Formats: sequence, structure tokens, C-alpha cells
Amino acid sequence: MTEKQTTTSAAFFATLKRDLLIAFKKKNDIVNPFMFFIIVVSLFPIGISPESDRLTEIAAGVIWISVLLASMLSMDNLYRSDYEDGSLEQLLLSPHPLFFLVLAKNISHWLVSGLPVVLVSPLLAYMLALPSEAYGTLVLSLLLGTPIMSLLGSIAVALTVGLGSRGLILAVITLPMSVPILIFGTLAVQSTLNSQSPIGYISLMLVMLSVSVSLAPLASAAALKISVN
Amino acid sequence: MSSAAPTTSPNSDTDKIMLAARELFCARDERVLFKNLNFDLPQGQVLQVQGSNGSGKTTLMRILCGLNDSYEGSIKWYGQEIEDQAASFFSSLLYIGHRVGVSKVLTPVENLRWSCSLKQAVSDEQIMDALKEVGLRGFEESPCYTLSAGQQQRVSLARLIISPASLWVLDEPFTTLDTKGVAMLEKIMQRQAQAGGAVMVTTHHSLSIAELTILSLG
Amino acid sequence: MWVWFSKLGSPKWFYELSGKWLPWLIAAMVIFMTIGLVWGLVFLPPDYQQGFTSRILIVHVAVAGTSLAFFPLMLVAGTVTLVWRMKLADMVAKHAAILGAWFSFITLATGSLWGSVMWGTWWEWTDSRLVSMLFQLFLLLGVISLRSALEDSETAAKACALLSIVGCINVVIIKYSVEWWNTLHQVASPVSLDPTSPNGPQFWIATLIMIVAVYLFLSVSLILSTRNEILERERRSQWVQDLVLKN
Amino acid sequence: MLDAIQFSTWAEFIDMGGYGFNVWSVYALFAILVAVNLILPWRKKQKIVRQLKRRMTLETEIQSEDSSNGD
Repeated sequence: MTEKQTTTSAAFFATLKRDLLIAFKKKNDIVNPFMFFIIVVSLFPIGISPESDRLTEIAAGVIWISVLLASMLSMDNLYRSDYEDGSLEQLLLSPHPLFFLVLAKNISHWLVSGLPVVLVSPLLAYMLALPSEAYGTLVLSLLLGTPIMSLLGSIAVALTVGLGSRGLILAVITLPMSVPILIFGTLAVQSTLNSQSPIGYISLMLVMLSVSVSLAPLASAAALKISVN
Repeated sequence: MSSAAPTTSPNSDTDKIMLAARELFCARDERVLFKNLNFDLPQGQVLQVQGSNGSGKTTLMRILCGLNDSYEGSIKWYGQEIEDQAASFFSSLLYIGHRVGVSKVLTPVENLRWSCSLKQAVSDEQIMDALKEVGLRGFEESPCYTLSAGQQQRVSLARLIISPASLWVLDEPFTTLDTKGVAMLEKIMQRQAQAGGAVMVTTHHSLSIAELTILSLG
Repeated sequence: MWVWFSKLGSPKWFYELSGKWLPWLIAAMVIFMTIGLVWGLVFLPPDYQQGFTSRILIVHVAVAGTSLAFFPLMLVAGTVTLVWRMKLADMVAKHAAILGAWFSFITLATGSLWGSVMWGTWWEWTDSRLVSMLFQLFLLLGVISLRSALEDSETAAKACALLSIVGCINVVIIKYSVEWWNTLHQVASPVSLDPTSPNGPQFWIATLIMIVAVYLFLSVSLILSTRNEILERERRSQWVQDLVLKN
Repeated sequence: MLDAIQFSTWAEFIDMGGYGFNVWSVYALFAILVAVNLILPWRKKQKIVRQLKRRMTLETEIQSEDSSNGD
């Protein structure tokens, strides 16, 4: 029993390492979502108003929506190249529970495309005139929310991985699912701005994250099996 | 369209049957690929699957691996259902399909480190030795997009050498290989059969392997 | 039990049984719908608060209530497709998604027609029912577009089944989170009037009749579409060919 | 029974206490919902049956030609 356990964790870490390695070699996977996020956020003041009062009001929402879009667009390549070169078949034929291997891929994807965006968010929050007392809540809520997005998006990507041209179908499937995260993420920031405690929202997001971590990889694994069939 | 007769070798009295397929039926989009397909794959045998284009060779291979579940009939692994012993089946199985499972961004060593560790622990020496054996010495650290299709195929074949898997399922492994490569793969397959393993392979080559039996699809 | 279950999965069996039931269902639908509509349009007294706009609600509440049934229906159909690989469940699910999108859209449209009178606005973000119905529509459109994008019918069946299950869980979460979101944004809410506020017994009886009528309509439409799907998918089988020759 | 009718003239009925547009639009939308989702499947069925019939007659013709050629 212990022997199998160790190899499952070995397979988990091997997959994690491999995906990180691919991302660092390609670089685009890291840089593009990051750049996209910064550019989209910078467009809002130009489109709405340069007045800091109005920007303060929309800052949390703008940052959150831009993060959602960035993470959704970066999802596209999560299983795509693996599907095309046949690595996905090898993954499915592993004797280890697919749950952990899919989780490894999701974690690696988040580390590469989600985390950098979260880390740069205070800078953009400053540019959108968000009061500095809300930075902590913003980063914390994004830290909890972006992995949920990655995990949910992974299901949709897995379902559409076999499609030749996907176009906007990924957005149509994933974005409606992100509504609850968006609600709690922005409410957390807002409540800090109203000098209330955001702890309720943060703990709710924590619950959502733990539920997604335990269920979403199962759905992704099932979706991958369906798509590779 | 037509059914294939069972093609077990006549002297399979003491051989253990590894994989047994009974009454396999598969239809894709209302077209029957095969029906009443029966065969046994004992230890120590190379089973070559032949058939014209579109006769369902690739589908059959994927069904046997569990990649495709749209079929009827039974497939048994040492006399038991595969679902009941999935872990043991998948650790004994090695599949190489049309898409060879080699990431173009990574080097051969990095590729093998991952794909082998999905099944069992592997050391870098093993990987280096295997790459040498498949004729990729000197390419260990070059990214795979600089390699030719045949060389990428060889990267995936290196897994055959490293892996202790007893059942190999190879779908058209010869297509991109040169004559030397073909001879090498035949040698490896023969070695596998002699060591008590089994190979299922689709190809149009006529193989020069003693342990060969042939299964014809449509 | 198993015999019954596998029989239920047989398209031929369903086709024959539904053929027997269909006339009765259609008759019941026509009766209920006529009673409901005539009552609603002609006999229903004006509500003391809402006047004649309560007539809108008879239709709106019936359609809205029924459209909540689609995701549970697709959840069941999806589970059956994935676990027992019953083709019939997928045929139902395919048309349930399309019909569900229709229902959601009509719910939104009738809701805003009512809102434009009672709230003075066509769209009101502070009404959580409208917002979550909008997202239900989006999720259904997602399922529909996934199916049309996937070519292989078996892959499409399983993929849509999985997405429906995920979507159903999501609809519930969205509904509650949107409700919560609303209670926190009630700074300047014009939504003082609730669409379910009329309380005359006549109104509720008429609505109940309409709900039954709409459910009957849903079943009739779904059965008709499913029967078509059966004919198309089983067009090579002997019984379909015999059936066509008899016609 | 007739006492319960809420209107005395047609114009009143159309007007619906001033909300005629909204009330009648809702009923029209409902009518569209019902009509479309009953008529479309019904017409589709006729189309399917027609196509199937055509294909089957084609197939029998081909078969009879084949058998006569074979003789």
C-alpha cells in the first residue's frame, strides 16, 4: 500500500514539474495572461473616467473581472498541446488516480498564470485609486478566487479539448460559472472599504475553494476521458 | 465489416492467456467496425493486427487500452475484468499511439522522465541508456521540436526499453522509422516476447518475428 | 426492475408508449391552457395593488416556475447518460436544453414586461430572480453550443451530460449568491413590489391551472422532439422503416 | 358566469386598464413559445418521414437494379 502511495505522489510531482518546465520554456504562457490583465485594467480609466472618485468605486470590480478574463483566456492551453502530442493519452493510462494528476496540472497552471496576476494586483489597485486599506483583502480574495477559476475552467477546457476551433465557446461555458466568485470577491473588498470585516466572505470563498479542489478535478478527469474517447 | 476468426497459436497449451477478447462489437456513427471479434493474447506472443484503412485497427487498440469505451463484449486481463484490477492492468500496459506522447518543447530526457514516472520510478541512467539504444545519442538535451518525426518516434520507443510493462500496445509504430529503426523495433519486440511479455501491434509491414500471430480485421 | 429499466432505455419502447400517451397529454394541455388563458384574460378581477397587470403574472409565474425544472431534469438525464449510458436520456437532455433556453428567455421577457409597469424599468439588477434566470439562460446556451460544437454524437452526449451536472450545481450556487448579493445592495431599490404579492385566491387558482398547463405543454413538446430524435438516430433500424412504410 | 367577465366593451378588453401593451405582449410571447415549440417538432417529424421514405424507395430501386443486372 505504501509503495503505491509514494508512486502516486511521485507521479503528482513529476506532472507538476513537467508542466512548470513547459511553461517556463514557452514563456508566453506566463507573460501573456499577465500582460493581458494589465492592459485590460488600464483601458478602464480611459473608457470611463480619470477621476479618482469614480475609479475607486469600480476598482474592485474592474480588477476582478479582468482577472476572470485573463484566467479564462490562459486556460485554453491547459490540455491543448498535451492532447495534440498524445501526452494526454499517456496521462489517462497512468495507474494512478487521475484526480491527482489533473490536480497537479491545475496547480501548475495556477502558479504560472494565476499567481503573477494576483501579485501585481496591488499595483493596479493603486492605479485605480483603490484605498490602500483594501489591498490586503483584494489580494487575499484573489488568492482564493483565482484557483477556483482555474479548477472550474479546467472542466470546460477538458470538455472542449477535442474541438478543432473553439472560438468563444470556452468563455460561454466558463464565465457564467464565475458569478459566485465574482460576487464574494468584490463584496469582500467592498466591505473592507466600508470598514466592515471581510472575514465572512473570505471564509465563504475558502469553503468554495475546498469544495472545488475536492470535486472539480474529478469532473475534469471525467471530461478528459470523454474528450479523448 | 466481416468477423475475424480466433487466431490462437496451436501450441498455447501451457501459455498463460494475458488478454482475452470475446464477442467484441464496435460501431462508430452507425457504421459497424467489427463484430464477433474474438482473440486471445498469451504471454510470449506478438499479435499483429491487420486490416484495410478504416477497418477499426486504431479503435480496437484504443478499446483494449481503455481509452475508448464505446464497445460491447468482454475484455479480460488474466481472466478477470479490467475494472476490478485497473491499477495492476494500467501499470502493466504501455501504449504508443499515432500521437506518440512526446512534448515538442521538452528534451527527450525530460519527456521520458515524466512519461515513465507515470508508471514507475526511473533513474536518469536508465533514460540515457535507453536513448542510446534507440539511437538518439547526442540528442538527449535538444528540444524535441528540433528532432525529425522518426526521431520523436524513437523517443517514445525508448519507453519500451525502460518500462517493465508486460503488455505493449503499439499503433503503427513503424510509419516514421527508417530501415535501421524497423530492425531495432523488431528486435525489441522479439525480446519482449521472449521475456514472457506480449505485444499487440498494428502495421502493414510483414514482420520477421518468430512469435508472430496475425489477426485480420475486415 | 432491470427488465423495466432496460426497456425504458429502449427508444422503440418509448416511441410506442409515448405514441399512446400523446393524444391524452395534448387533450389535457388544450383543456388546461384554455381554462387558464380565458380565466386569466377575461374573468380574473383586477388585483387591488396591481390592477390588470396581475394578468401578466399568471403567465409569467407559470413559465418561470416551470423553467426551474429544466436543470434538475437535465441533471437526472445527465446522470443516467453517464452511469447507465442510456441513449434515450441523452435525446431528452438535448431537447430539454433547447426548450429550457426558450423558457428562460420568455421568463425574462415577460418578467420585464411586468417590471416595466410595476417597477418603472425593464431591467432591474436588484431583482435576484431576474438575474439568476439570466445566468441560467447563459448556462443553457453554453450546453447547447457545446453540443453543436462536438461532432461525434456519443462524445457530445457524455460531454453535455457532464456539463449539465456541473451547471445544475452552479445554478443553485448562483441563485443563492445572487440573492445574497442583492440583500446587500438595497440602497435604492425600486423593487418594493414582489411578483408573487397578489394574494386573492382566484389569482392563485388561475396560476395553478396555468402551471399545470405549462408543464403539460413542456412534456408534449419534449416528447415530440424526442420522438423525432429517435426516428433520426434509429433510421436504419427495421422498426423505424416499417413504421415509415405504414404511414 | 357572465357577471364575472371583467369587461363591458371590446375596447376595455384591449386596453386592460391602461396596460394593454404589456398584458397583450406577454400573452403574445406565451403564444409564440407554445406555437413554436409545438409546430417546429411537428413539421420536423413530417420532414424526417418524407426523407426516410425517399431514401427507402431509392434503396429498393438500387437493389432491384442490382439484382436485374446480376442475372
